[in-house]
Amino acid sequence: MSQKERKTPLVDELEKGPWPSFVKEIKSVDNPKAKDLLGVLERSYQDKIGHWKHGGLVGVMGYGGGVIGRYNDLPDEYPNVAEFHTLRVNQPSGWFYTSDVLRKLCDIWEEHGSGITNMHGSTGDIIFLGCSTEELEPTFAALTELGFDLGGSGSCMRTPSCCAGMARCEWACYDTMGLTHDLTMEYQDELHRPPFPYKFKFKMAGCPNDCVASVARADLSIIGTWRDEIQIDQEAVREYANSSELNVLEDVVERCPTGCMRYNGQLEIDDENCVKCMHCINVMPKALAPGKERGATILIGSKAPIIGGALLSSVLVPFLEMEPPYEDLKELIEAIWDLWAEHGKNRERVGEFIQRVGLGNFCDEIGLDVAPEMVIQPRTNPYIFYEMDTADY
Amino acid sequence: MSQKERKTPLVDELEKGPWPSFVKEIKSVDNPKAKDLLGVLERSYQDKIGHWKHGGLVGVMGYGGGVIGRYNDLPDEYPNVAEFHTLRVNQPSGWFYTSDVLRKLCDIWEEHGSGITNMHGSTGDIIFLGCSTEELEPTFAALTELGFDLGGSGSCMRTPSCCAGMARCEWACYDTMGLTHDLTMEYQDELHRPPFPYKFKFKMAGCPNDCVASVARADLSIIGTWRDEIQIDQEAVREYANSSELNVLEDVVERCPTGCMRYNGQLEIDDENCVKCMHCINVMPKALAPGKERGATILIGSKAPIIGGALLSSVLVPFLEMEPPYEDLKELIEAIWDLWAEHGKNRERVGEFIQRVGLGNFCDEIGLDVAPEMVIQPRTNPYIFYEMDTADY
Amino acid sequence: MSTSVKKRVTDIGPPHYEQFLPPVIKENYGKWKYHEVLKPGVLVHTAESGEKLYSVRAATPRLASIHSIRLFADLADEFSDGYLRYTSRNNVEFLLTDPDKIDPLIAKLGAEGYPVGGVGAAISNPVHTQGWIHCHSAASDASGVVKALMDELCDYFTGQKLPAKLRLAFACCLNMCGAVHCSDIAVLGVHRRVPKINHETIRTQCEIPTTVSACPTGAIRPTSVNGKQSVEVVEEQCMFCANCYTVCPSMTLNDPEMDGVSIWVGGKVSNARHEPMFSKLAIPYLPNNPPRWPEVVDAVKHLVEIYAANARRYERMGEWIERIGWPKFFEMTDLEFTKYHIDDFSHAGLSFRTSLHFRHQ
Amino acid sequence: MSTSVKKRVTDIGPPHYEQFLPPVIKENYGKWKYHEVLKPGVLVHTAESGEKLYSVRAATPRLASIHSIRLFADLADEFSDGYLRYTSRNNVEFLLTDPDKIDPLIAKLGAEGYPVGGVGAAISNPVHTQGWIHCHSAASDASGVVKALMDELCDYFTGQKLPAKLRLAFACCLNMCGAVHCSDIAVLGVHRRVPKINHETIRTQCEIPTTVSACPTGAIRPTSVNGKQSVEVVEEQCMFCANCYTVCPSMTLNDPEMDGVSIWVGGKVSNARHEPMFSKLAIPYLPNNPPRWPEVVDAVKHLVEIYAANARRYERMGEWIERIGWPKFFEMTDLEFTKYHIDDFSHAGLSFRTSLHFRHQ
Ligand code: SRM
Ligand code: SRM
Ligand code: SRM
Ligand code: SRM
Ligand code: SF4
Ligand code: SF4
Ligand code: SF4
Ligand code: SF4
Ligand code: SF4
Ligand code: SF4
Ligand code: SF4
Ligand code: SF4
Repeated sequence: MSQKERKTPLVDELEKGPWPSFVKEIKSVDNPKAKDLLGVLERSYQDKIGHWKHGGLVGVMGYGGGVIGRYNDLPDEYPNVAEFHTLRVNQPSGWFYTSDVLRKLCDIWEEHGSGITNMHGSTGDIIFLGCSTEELEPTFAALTELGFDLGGSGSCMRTPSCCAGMARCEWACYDTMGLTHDLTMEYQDELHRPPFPYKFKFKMAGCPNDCVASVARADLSIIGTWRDEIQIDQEAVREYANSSELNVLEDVVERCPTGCMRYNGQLEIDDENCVKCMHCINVMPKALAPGKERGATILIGSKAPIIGGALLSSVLVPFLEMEPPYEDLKELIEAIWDLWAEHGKNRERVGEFIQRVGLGNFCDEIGLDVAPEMVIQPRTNPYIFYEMDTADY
Repeated sequence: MSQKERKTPLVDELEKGPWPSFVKEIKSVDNPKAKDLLGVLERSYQDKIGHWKHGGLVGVMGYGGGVIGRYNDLPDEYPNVAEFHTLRVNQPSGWFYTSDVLRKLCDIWEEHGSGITNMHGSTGDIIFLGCSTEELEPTFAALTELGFDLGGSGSCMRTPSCCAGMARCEWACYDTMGLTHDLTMEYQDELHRPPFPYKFKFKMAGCPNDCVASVARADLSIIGTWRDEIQIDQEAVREYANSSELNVLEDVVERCPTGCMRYNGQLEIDDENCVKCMHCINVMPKALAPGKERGATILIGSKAPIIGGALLSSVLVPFLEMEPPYEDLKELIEAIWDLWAEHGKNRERVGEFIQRVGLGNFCDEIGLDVAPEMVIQPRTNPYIFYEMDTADY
Repeated sequence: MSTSVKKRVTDIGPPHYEQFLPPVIKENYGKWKYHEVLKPGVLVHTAESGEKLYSVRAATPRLASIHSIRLFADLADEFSDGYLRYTSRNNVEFLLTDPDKIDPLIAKLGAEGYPVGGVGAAISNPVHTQGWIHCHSAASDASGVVKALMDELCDYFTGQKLPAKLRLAFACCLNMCGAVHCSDIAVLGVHRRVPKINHETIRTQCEIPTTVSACPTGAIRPTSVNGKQSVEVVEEQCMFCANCYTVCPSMTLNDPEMDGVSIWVGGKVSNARHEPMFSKLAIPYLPNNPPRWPEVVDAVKHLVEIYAANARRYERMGEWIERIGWPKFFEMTDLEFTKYHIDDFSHAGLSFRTSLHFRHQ
Repeated sequence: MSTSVKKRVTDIGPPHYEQFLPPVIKENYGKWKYHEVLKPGVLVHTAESGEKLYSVRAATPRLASIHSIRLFADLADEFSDGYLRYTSRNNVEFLLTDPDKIDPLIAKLGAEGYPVGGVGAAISNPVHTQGWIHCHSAASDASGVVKALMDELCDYFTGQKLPAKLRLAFACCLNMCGAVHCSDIAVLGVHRRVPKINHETIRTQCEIPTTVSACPTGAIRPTSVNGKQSVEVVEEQCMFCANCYTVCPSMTLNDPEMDGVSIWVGGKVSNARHEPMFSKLAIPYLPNNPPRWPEVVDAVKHLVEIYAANARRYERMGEWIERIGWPKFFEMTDLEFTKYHIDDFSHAGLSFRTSLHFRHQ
């Protein structure tokens, strides 16, 4: 039955409408896996329930990650998706491609899998959606031959990702793509063979606009910033002021969160009080630019809600210069990993680990000085663990 | 030895200086208790340690509160303070006195105790500091004859206290002294005989300036407010504007936390966005006044840090009219007490109780509608206890 | 299998991005001066050298087949010398040097069903997850809900201006793959029934102690069923979070009638003006109604429209709500404020209002 | 005992305040129109009727003897028709109707050692607790520290202007009697040694289970000592909070060398401009150095002076620090930022900075 043309009236409904249709995408592939996938989905739309399940561990030889095993719970009805694993293929930094390489990826996936992908997964990988167990190795071999490799899953370092940064953005305070590639290459082992209590994600954003949502979903968020004065082209400011699209007082000065700007023909910024929020630069890109003393703020610990509620990353290093070979950063990363790998509980993300042991103790252990920038405010509760050797300064 | 004149060089040091000296106060009483008290304090200044201890329960007949038992741990050296209990005497609302009644209180305390007081304790009581067990009843009898009674301690309702309110302040949005006296009289039993899992404090402030720090240290904080427009006398505003002491733009308009004011010769307030912070009224008392639709916000749950960290009271009823006989308020109080008395754990303040059972459930149980004013923001974590009968609206 | 005879290589990592960069980027890498939005979906970046790069952004359904990827490759060859990229929100961007090719490209993309837009003060492509397409714990479909939503909101992608960027996200369970917890509007799949325990498979599939300790409320207790080790769930303590299911596939939560979605608003991740914020609960539950989830689509559209009509320029959803206050938000949107909106998890008390600073309605 | 033969009365409550109100208040109760500050420590309230009430506020040491109370009674008779009140911060206020009596009253109060002031943008009387005068768990003295402090800060009470009100508080242990946790500057007695257990008295004085469960960190374990029921404390887990001592007097914490005080800043309770705020840790520890606690006095004075010199008009301590940021505060005050300043109790994570919104120093 699985091979004959099924009726899929419910999902067909989603071929209509102005937004690109994933149903059309699935139907565009002439492939029994894709057909069964559509059938299963129709079934889910009828049943209002998913039809996938976990199963035995699957993967490619020598790797502990990169493949998510998935099985259908109605294998008799949908035999072509009985095994329907995903391969996480490590994207090139910044998601840049040539038509050539994309076609070759398609060729591989047409030959070995469902022909269906996610461009891209939420972590950043190219997702090859729907591979049988048997085809895992051959797909992997074809990928490596093309120069691609798998990304992370499980308790691995996860595939780092980044904004386009210097490749296409005037605000990048460091080379996000360069760093992403560098770290990905440096930590291939951690990416492929689970060394940690749980997953560990990196995301690199070139400036505080954070176009990869790094602060919300990376165990280590590396976000570009500057610490000197915003660069101002006063002539260009006046052009904005004279144009009809912007009211410099209302749209810029009054929207500054610290109120540290003044304008009357000349724009003055009290840079000491500027919190590098980017707003003024965002709305007057021709006139303003981040300062010249550039680097990044390193934040740690964001994650989804499971188990204690979602976390945002919080400041670990207020300012770090970001030049290859990124020695300070790598030293920091490795100190964090060492500590967390040794003392973290199973399935305890680094952010949760810090909350358990205390950020102050964590810093002590990794040899990092504490700084007031790490907190919104000092503690309000009087429950201080005084240490006797240090408390009596 | 206790009776001979002791040398107290350390505490004597605190007789000097411009600030009124508690040492002088103690010395001003010609009384063996006071002399021993000074001796004990000198000893503490030498030892850098207190010399008081808990002891058996003491009190006046039929009361479970109002007396704090205290014993000296060097009774042989300081026999006159071997028993040195405090009586918490319920102050008149607003701490108003006549010279006459103060003298009579002094006479009682001269006869029965140390002659040393706190005017007043942090909860609001007149504190008679230093009573022997034997003198407790006689002191109590003398007090009641003068028309005074004890305040609370232990797991009782505690002595309610309030700001001067309508007696001396133009901003009182309800009669704080009237309500304080009313509740104190209504709940004499709860004040004197511990009915609760732990203490329960009331503090009444007439307006959001909160001159009794109610939001920080009352299980029920009743704080006056209004919900219509701030009353403006434009002529008086202009007088302020023309005076040298105030810059209406800088000192008023720009300090409004919501930015809801405008001034150019005429003061405009967007009252819908005013958060009743009082600032503008505070700085221009001749020109502005709270609106006419007055009442109070009821907040619940503040307390000191023990055990989970300090709490501030939080909004329970955004707005309640406050007219005698305060039926709605009393109904609310009694519903809260009933629930907490039944389900609160030993030594669990009502604020902690609410955090344990959930504010939503708490409101359900006391029959109060939930309101968005209760929270700064709705929940951010997805851990919702859906109830099956109500969740599918 | 042609590759099987070759030496097996591992740990080569991804290809270096440099080989995929168009010359204009290579030459001006790190030397961009400013950008402008030429029209919906079209950016031009000007380098210090004066050179210009035109980016044309089109929506994709993220779930992409080799068919459409090959189509994009063809379009790239025709219009952008073979160069293109994807964005962090799953749009495709063609990287042009010839401005004359912009309009023809847009026309072709339109003809193929890929609208151009998502730049600036717009709704961009929603971040989303697997749903019933691939994940076992999904309480709702992902691609389907997103498609239904965007069919209605497409104008906000292609042109219609909003006060600021509006970021939508969908996640199909509380694991929340994606930055759902910090979105202007997030749709989140929710379970509302206690897990059903498969006492047969549990001993082989799961570690009992791990399963017990996975429950944030302590609702799971070890027990024995028919003499075999298993667990039980104290119903009143369960908040349907699926933590147990995450570690133990024998504790399924999926339920056709009870599953559905919740709606969250006012999150953001950028530092622009306001600090990053979590999304807050707006609607505790809406049912799964495939294929078009009308209740969900209506609710989200309603929120977008009220925001669009009332927020000031540059004000993200959460900034707008913060300015007007949550009581006003509930009033304006006609949403019911329920006890579910009041946090009752670990740090609940910190969300209580400990001041009189609110607007009386 | 003369009263012992009379019928014993109970539950009569406090006397009604009305009998203590001066006529001008009775007549204008609830009908005040505005107030002015005439000079330091002197307020005039004008009623709708035009009548005026003059309040002269003087400091008291709170620990008051019958001697000084009688003195105040005499002064009230002489200057304010016998009417006076105390404030919520333990000042005394004489309630005058005749403005000509203000200066003579101030002179007499001054002569007796009771400075007039504390009104408006000033330091008022510090809220404080019992200390070594009366409480068993005090880690420091209360009256002594306050006296030493105010001798140095008296000018800020009697006249010298500050940007805004500055509220001082002192509490002698973590029970924090008083609104210490929401003060502009708070001095808090702290213990820094684990409790010493009296294994002899513990069985009679304390309930072991209550004692064990009183510990927020779970540092207390039931044990038996010499065959008798008692408890032990896991040293590394103890944070010296004295919760155990609160419920069990056999677990003393007082220690001559280790006890001392910590200093907290930036709290407030009024809703004026900013919402109420907790005080935050500024200095983790300063030693007990009676009788004048020079380290504490210097530290507080230093904080007051830096605040006075730098805050804007109407800006409370906490508002000022919020505007300049904590990093700047630590820089300006030359205080060391240590790991103790970083919260590590239950809700610690919520005090971490989850944005780039800070000023680079
Ligand atoms: C494929 C992907 C969703 C997507 O459609 O894009 C995904 C899919 C799954 N995630 Fe995820 N996560 C994906 C990105 C994320 C993200 C977002 C991110 O990385 O930026 C998050 C939130 C950030 C974070 O890490 O906390 C995320 C938080 C989770 C969690 C909760 C982790 C936590 O500590 O709270 C789980 C649960 C777990 O680890 O067991 C999870 C678990 C899963 C599993 C492996 C659940 C399972 O056991 O089946 C899902 C496999 C689905 C499937 O059918 O293939 N996934 N997951 C994303 C990975 C694609 C890629 O490699 O590019
Ligand atoms: C006398 C007074 C301090 C003062 O010098 O003013 C005081 C003194 C004591 N307080 Fe208090 N508290 C006093 C107001 C407060 C306040 C402030 C207030 O009421 O506005 C608080 C903070 C607000 C609150 O209620 O949380 C306060 C929070 C505590 C606590 C912590 C309670 C908590 O839930 O965190 C304890 C511990 C306890 O209850 O066992 C406590 C316990 C004590 C004990 C009874 C400790 C003891 O067992 O010996 C103290 C007796 C001292 C003595 O030597 O007489 N005292 N106590 C205050 C009462 C005077 C009065 O009746 O007017
Ligand atoms: C292409 C992309 C980066 C990438 O490497 O893929 C990108 C590119 C740009 N972003 Fe972004 N942002 C991109 C995702 C993001 C994200 C992440 C996300 O949405 O998950 C954010 C954080 C969103 C949030 O706060 O929730 C983001 C927050 C911003 C902001 C801050 C907006 C704000 O007011 O909050 C700006 C500044 C602006 O728009 O004025 C910005 C500005 C820009 C600029 C103008 C930077 C530049 O000069 O090139 C780029 C074009 C803007 C545009 O699309 O309107 N970008 N940008 C991402 C496009 C996603 C998409 O397809 O829609
Ligand atoms: C007498 C007293 C009430 C009582 O019934 O005892 C009182 C009386 C007045 N207060 Fe107060 N406040 C009194 C304690 C408080 C407290 C409680 C406390 O300090 O523990 C607060 C909260 C302090 C805090 O936020 O930490 C308080 C915060 C205010 C404010 C808000 C100040 C601010 O900017 O934050 C005002 C408005 C103002 O001063 O402009 C105010 C204004 C006033 C006015 C002007 C009200 C009026 O029109 O009569 C009174 C004289 C002001 C003055 O002293 O400068 N009162 N006032 C208290 C005097 C205490 C003392 O002896 O110093
Ligand atoms: S994060 Fe900053 S540098 Fe990176 S693309 Fe966005 S705006 Fe540009
Ligand atoms: S970057 Fe932000 S904080 Fe800095 S001046 Fe511009 S708007 Fe103000
Ligand atoms: S709280 Fe308000 S009403 Fe009461 S005394 Fe203070 S300013 Fe007046
Ligand atoms: S009371 Fe406060 S919020 Fe209201 S207008 Fe005055 S300053 Fe603004
Ligand atoms: S959000 Fe949940 S259901 Fe959806 S892909 Fe992630 S783990 Fe699976
Ligand atoms: S769904 Fe969550 S709360 Fe319910 S039993 Fe499982 S882990 Fe516990
Ligand atoms: S703060 Fe502590 S030591 Fe001081 S009076 Fe209160 S309970 Fe006693
Ligand atoms: S002092 Fe506090 S932390 Fe230490 S044992 Fe006692 S209760 Fe526990």
